[in-house]
Amino acid sequence: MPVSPIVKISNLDKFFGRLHVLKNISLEVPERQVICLIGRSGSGKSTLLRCINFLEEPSRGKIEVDGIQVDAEGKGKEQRKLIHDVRLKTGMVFQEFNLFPHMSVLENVIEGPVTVKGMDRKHAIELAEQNLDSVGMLFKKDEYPLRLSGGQKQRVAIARALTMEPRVMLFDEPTSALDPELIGEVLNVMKKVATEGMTMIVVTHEMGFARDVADRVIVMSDGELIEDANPDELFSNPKDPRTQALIDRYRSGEQ
Amino acid sequence: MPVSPIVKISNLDKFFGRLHVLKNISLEVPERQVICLIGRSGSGKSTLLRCINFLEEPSRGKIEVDGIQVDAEGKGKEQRKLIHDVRLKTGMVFQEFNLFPHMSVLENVIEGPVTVKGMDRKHAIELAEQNLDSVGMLFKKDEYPLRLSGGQKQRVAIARALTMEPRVMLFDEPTSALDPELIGEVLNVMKKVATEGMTMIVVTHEMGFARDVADRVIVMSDGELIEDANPDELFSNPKDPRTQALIDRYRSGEQ
Amino acid sequence: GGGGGSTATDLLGAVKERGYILVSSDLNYEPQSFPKTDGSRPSDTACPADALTSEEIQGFDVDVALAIGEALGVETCFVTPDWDLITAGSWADKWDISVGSMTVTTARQQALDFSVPYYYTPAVVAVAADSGITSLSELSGQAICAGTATTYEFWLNNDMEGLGLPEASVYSSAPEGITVVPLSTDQECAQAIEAGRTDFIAYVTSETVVDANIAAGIPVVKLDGAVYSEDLAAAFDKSSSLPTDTLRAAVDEAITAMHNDGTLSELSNKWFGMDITQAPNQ
Amino acid sequence: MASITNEGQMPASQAELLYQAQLRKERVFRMHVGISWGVLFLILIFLFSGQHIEFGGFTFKTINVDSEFIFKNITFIAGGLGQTLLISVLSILFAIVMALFAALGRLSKFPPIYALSTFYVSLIRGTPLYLQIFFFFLALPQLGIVLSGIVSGVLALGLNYGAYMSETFRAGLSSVGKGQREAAMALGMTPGQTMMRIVLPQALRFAIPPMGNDFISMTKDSALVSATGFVHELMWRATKVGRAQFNSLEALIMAAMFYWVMTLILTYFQSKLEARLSKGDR
Amino acid sequence: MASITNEGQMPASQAELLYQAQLRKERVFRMHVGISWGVLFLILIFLFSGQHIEFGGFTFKTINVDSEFIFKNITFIAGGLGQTLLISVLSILFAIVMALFAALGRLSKFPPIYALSTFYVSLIRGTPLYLQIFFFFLALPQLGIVLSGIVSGVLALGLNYGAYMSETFRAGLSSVGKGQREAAMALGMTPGQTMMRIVLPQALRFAIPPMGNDFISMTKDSALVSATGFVHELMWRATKVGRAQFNSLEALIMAAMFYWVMTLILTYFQSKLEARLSKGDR
Ligand SMILES: Nc1ncnc2c1ncn2[C@@H]1O[C@H](COP(=O)(O)OP(=O)(O)OP(=O)(O)O)[C@@H](O)[C@H]1O
Ligand SMILES: Nc1ncnc2c1ncn2[C@@H]1O[C@H](COP(=O)(O)OP(=O)(O)OP(=O)(O)O)[C@@H](O)[C@H]1O
Ligand SMILES: [Mg+2]
Ligand SMILES: [Mg+2]
Repeated sequence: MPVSPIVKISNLDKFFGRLHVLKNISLEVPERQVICLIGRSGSGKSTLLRCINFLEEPSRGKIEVDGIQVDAEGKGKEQRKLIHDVRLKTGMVFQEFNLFPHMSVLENVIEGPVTVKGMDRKHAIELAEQNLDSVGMLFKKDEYPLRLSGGQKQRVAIARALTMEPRVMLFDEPTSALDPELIGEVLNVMKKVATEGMTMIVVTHEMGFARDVADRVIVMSDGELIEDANPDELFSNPKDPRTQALIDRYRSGEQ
Repeated sequence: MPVSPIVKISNLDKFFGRLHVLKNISLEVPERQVICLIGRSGSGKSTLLRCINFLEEPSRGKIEVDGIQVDAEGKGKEQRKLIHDVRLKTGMVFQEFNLFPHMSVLENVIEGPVTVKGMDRKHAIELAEQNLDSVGMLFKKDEYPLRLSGGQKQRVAIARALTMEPRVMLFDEPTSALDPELIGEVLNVMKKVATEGMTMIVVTHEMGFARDVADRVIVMSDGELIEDANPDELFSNPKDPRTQALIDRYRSGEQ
Repeated sequence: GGGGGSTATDLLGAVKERGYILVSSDLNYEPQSFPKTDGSRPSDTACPADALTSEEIQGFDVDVALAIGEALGVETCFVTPDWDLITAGSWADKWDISVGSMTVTTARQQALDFSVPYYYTPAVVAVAADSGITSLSELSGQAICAGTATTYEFWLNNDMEGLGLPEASVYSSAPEGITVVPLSTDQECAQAIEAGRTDFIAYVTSETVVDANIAAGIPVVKLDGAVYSEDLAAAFDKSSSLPTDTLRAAVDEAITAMHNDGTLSELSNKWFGMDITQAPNQ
Repeated sequence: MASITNEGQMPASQAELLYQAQLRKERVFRMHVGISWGVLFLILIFLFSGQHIEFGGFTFKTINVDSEFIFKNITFIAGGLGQTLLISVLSILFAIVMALFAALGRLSKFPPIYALSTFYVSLIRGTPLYLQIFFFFLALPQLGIVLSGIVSGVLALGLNYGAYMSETFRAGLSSVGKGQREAAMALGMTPGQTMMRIVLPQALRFAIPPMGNDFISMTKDSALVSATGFVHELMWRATKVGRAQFNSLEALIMAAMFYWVMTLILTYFQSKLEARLSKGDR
Repeated sequence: MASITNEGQMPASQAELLYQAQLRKERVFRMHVGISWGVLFLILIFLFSGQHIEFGGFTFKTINVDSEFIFKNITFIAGGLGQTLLISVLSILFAIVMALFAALGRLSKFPPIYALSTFYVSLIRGTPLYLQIFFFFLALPQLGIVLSGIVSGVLALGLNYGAYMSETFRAGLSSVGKGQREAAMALGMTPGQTMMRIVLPQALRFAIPPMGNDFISMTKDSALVSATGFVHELMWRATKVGRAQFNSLEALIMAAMFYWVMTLILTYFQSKLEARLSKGDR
């Protein structure tokens, strides 16, 4: 029984000035799948991810998230409404956490539901506490972000995104700004979210995570998707020589 | 034939306010040895390293570098002279590179010899070009730091330190601010410096590097040196349970 | 400024030695003293670089100052500090004399010495033309404007001590219950009425100024009759480091001579279109 | 992390000694700075003490101020403090509103709004405050808009400071990282919500220290408003008594003292506020 | 990284089209802003055009300026530009020196130096500029220090701006990261070498934009110096001809135009300079 994909990217192009950063990208992500996006710096991973929720405006092509279809070349009020709807369907976690420093942990997490969805404050708090608990951060709910470690911040950021009850979670190198010993706690939370059935697209350098958790690993190079396979296959037997080179680089860094 | 150590730290204590950060540390480093310093965040690794060239003033104890002995509790002009001499014997590489942004690569590298040692400019340039070449950065000598990648910056920083012809090189997490794929190039340069016989003390999270290059790995915890062994021994058979925990953490991050 | 390295023991000697006299004047009033906008500094002047020459400013006061300089046998140069710096004394030897239509008052005499008067102006009240007011008593309870720290402000405040004129020259007292509005100069009072402001409907100043205002089209009329008369004279700083009495005597002598030979009357007719150099009620 | 001393080899008392020594050093520095300030203040007072000092053939005079005048008039001048503060507070509030609009307008993608905001800032920063006050007081009535002295003063000051302050706000807005906006947008916030709930609160916090400085200089610039004649703040009173009694220097020094004390108090609160903000949730 | 289009699926010409469309959008925005500025400028001119407009029973007047007066006096007022610029340049240079000393003094560990620098900044920022000019001109001579009008003006302005600017420099100094100092010290540089070769060059670059702003407001504050009577800059000329001929508004508008144009030119150079600095090696 083939399910229709929850995210569908069709013929996406993105230019920065004259720079062609995404080249006619098409990609389908079925529900509950966990995808890891890897590739060299500057290959366009972040740009692709950010095009999905229109933090970056694609130059042309179509994005569809949970049935909402947006054409890059749409305009005006209707387009803004569509983009808003897509954003409600997606949750995003950034490398730099981007918690709101002037709000406590709890306020950070209820900000979205209350302001954007107009959710009743009490209900929002309930939901927020539930999600903070599931990332193990409930005990810091009245703390301000300043006082949290990097790993704790990122876990709150994940709870904040989850509390909007998105259909898809987008992660852009969620552990790159962390001290090595804090990476584990964030990866564990992400694993947990994955096992609970969330659809996830994760840009990452963490090969261990890709191997253990991803259903598919997609390799980007120079704005194109050059390989798309399950992790075991990809790591043991890469088809593209560029993938091979990438994997070798990671190995040498690790050793 | 026992050689006298080139760096000798005796009974070093360091307080920040009431916080006891280094606790009665003693350590000897023979010439040409490469030492990796590992430990959890906040254990005092950076502080120990920075006490060696007095970027941090130790609260008490003695530091001896290449025969120059400095007592932490010394004072006045003489003390300043001793510290200056120690700094001439040591080169330091920082996590954040700290290149001088208003000077070109070459100017960065000759700044020390010319301003501090009063070296003839021509001679300094010769020496600088030699060192830039050996870190593979001669081709960027007229570029400004802004235009370099992180890895390139760090290689210039290493050349800058080498051009002062120090007896000991101190590295404080030289690859932590780098993109994963740039880490390799810096580690390779460090390997090269090591094989050329430089005495090195390296604070690092790169277990691969520690395994391959270090003569000794020293583990810090809560301001104390808790283990000191050669890398194979340490990684395969750690004595202290805290060392074991540390190694496990790194493993889980890697996988 | 003046002084410096001189051997003279009094101000007159110093002036003669350096060959010019430094006169302070307030350039806010036409026709007393105002900029000559098309003038330029002559090349052969002895005046210091930061002082103005007779080619750059003009007016009745300016001509009187020039005549004084001529009588002393020196060139006349001008500086233009704020009016209240002049009237406050303590000039720190920055200039020698003020020839700026300054009213002789007892208060000012604490800080300044005065020459004999060189002309006399009646103070009058100007009212907005559309106010319909024709007499002083109708101004009771109204707001009236004057230049800050002028004799007109003192008169409005009924401060006879501050005004410091001999009783004989004060003809009437200020209306009852008025609000005094002091602006930077009386010219601002005139311009406020011209602009259509209604904060006040009258101002007090010298008759010559009101005449000039009316000629310039400012919609005001003069109330009949002067409210007091002022003696206007040259002033000297009491705190001068060199004695000024000899200079003062020389200036007195020059002014008296100009009164006598009709020079002053001629200048008055030239600038004011009438002769106001004769003392009133004497 | 590293815990308190008693588990190290060094006894706790010695750690405490080292810590106390450090604290003492800081205390001594602060004390010496305080003493030096005292000495400098005494020198300042000495400069104005009117001493005549002779040693050898050399005489040295200091500036003479009339302390009797100061005691007599201090309460009169102090009476202007209220007006000074009132005008400053009103003007700064208005300035904040203007600055906010100008800074937001500068971010607008609608050309007329963008142009209006840059035009406003350029025109106001390009012309003197004095002219702006004059304009509100004397030119606006010609358009049929007659404002009282204090209102035109507050409008002019507020518009003026608003233009300068808008640059501060702009810096504040751009100090809020792009990541903050993106996080808000990713949550589905509208640009308006992002601005009001995420960006502005952080930008204002950044802008508070320079706004404090603006308020401090506003207290002095508010003096210009007295040119409109209906505002009798600190400087106006000082100039007035100074002129009337030929003690301008004394009067100005008194005003300066009040301004200085006001500044010191404001600076104190400002630094308290800054410390609180930087300790807080940033 | 990602290379130029022609290897993608989209033909190069289409990529170019998209890029051109983007450029066009920016150009259109700039053009519309330009047009809006023009309209605003026309509105400004209209406000001063002295129109009487009637529609229905409603009449609307705009401000009337005397254009004949403007043409007659424009060269006279423009003659003050040189003095304005001269004073501003000299004062700003002096201010930079003072600011540098004050900012460095603030970093000193020697209490008297630290105290001197903070005392200076506090005293100057706490008191009005006008008093400071007055002090240099008329009070300092009592100490036997006699300065010419322009010198006392430049000293007062320079000291005043120096105090404010020292805060800018301080911010500049602290904008240079601790890492820079540490890298220099690790190379064996003395604190002096570190300051001169590493920290100052970077701090100055940071301080240049606010210094540009200071220079722009200095052009306006330099007008205060004319109170001393020896300086005849833009504003002095405007006030004097304006008052003497009852056209203060026109005269001030002329001065404002000169200031504005001066500001626009300076702002232009400032933004060029900033662009160069930020594009450079930072
Ligand atoms: N806002 C922008 N303006 C111009 N060019 C940009 C912009 N953002 C990204 N780029 C360029 O687009 C290309 C792709 O960038 P992107 O950030 O998507 O790469 P990435 O794969 O995420 O790299 P990294 O691993 O370094 O995060 C790069 O060449 C980058 O320089
Ligand atoms: N300047 C300082 N003032 C006060 N406390 C400090 C200062 N620098 C470091 N510390 C504290 O000293 C302890 C040791 O810090 P240090 O930077 O040496 O640890 P580290 O082992 O290098 O950690 P990391 O791996 O995070 O760099 C920490 O508790 C830290 O908070
Ligand atoms: Mg990226
Ligand atoms: Mg460290």
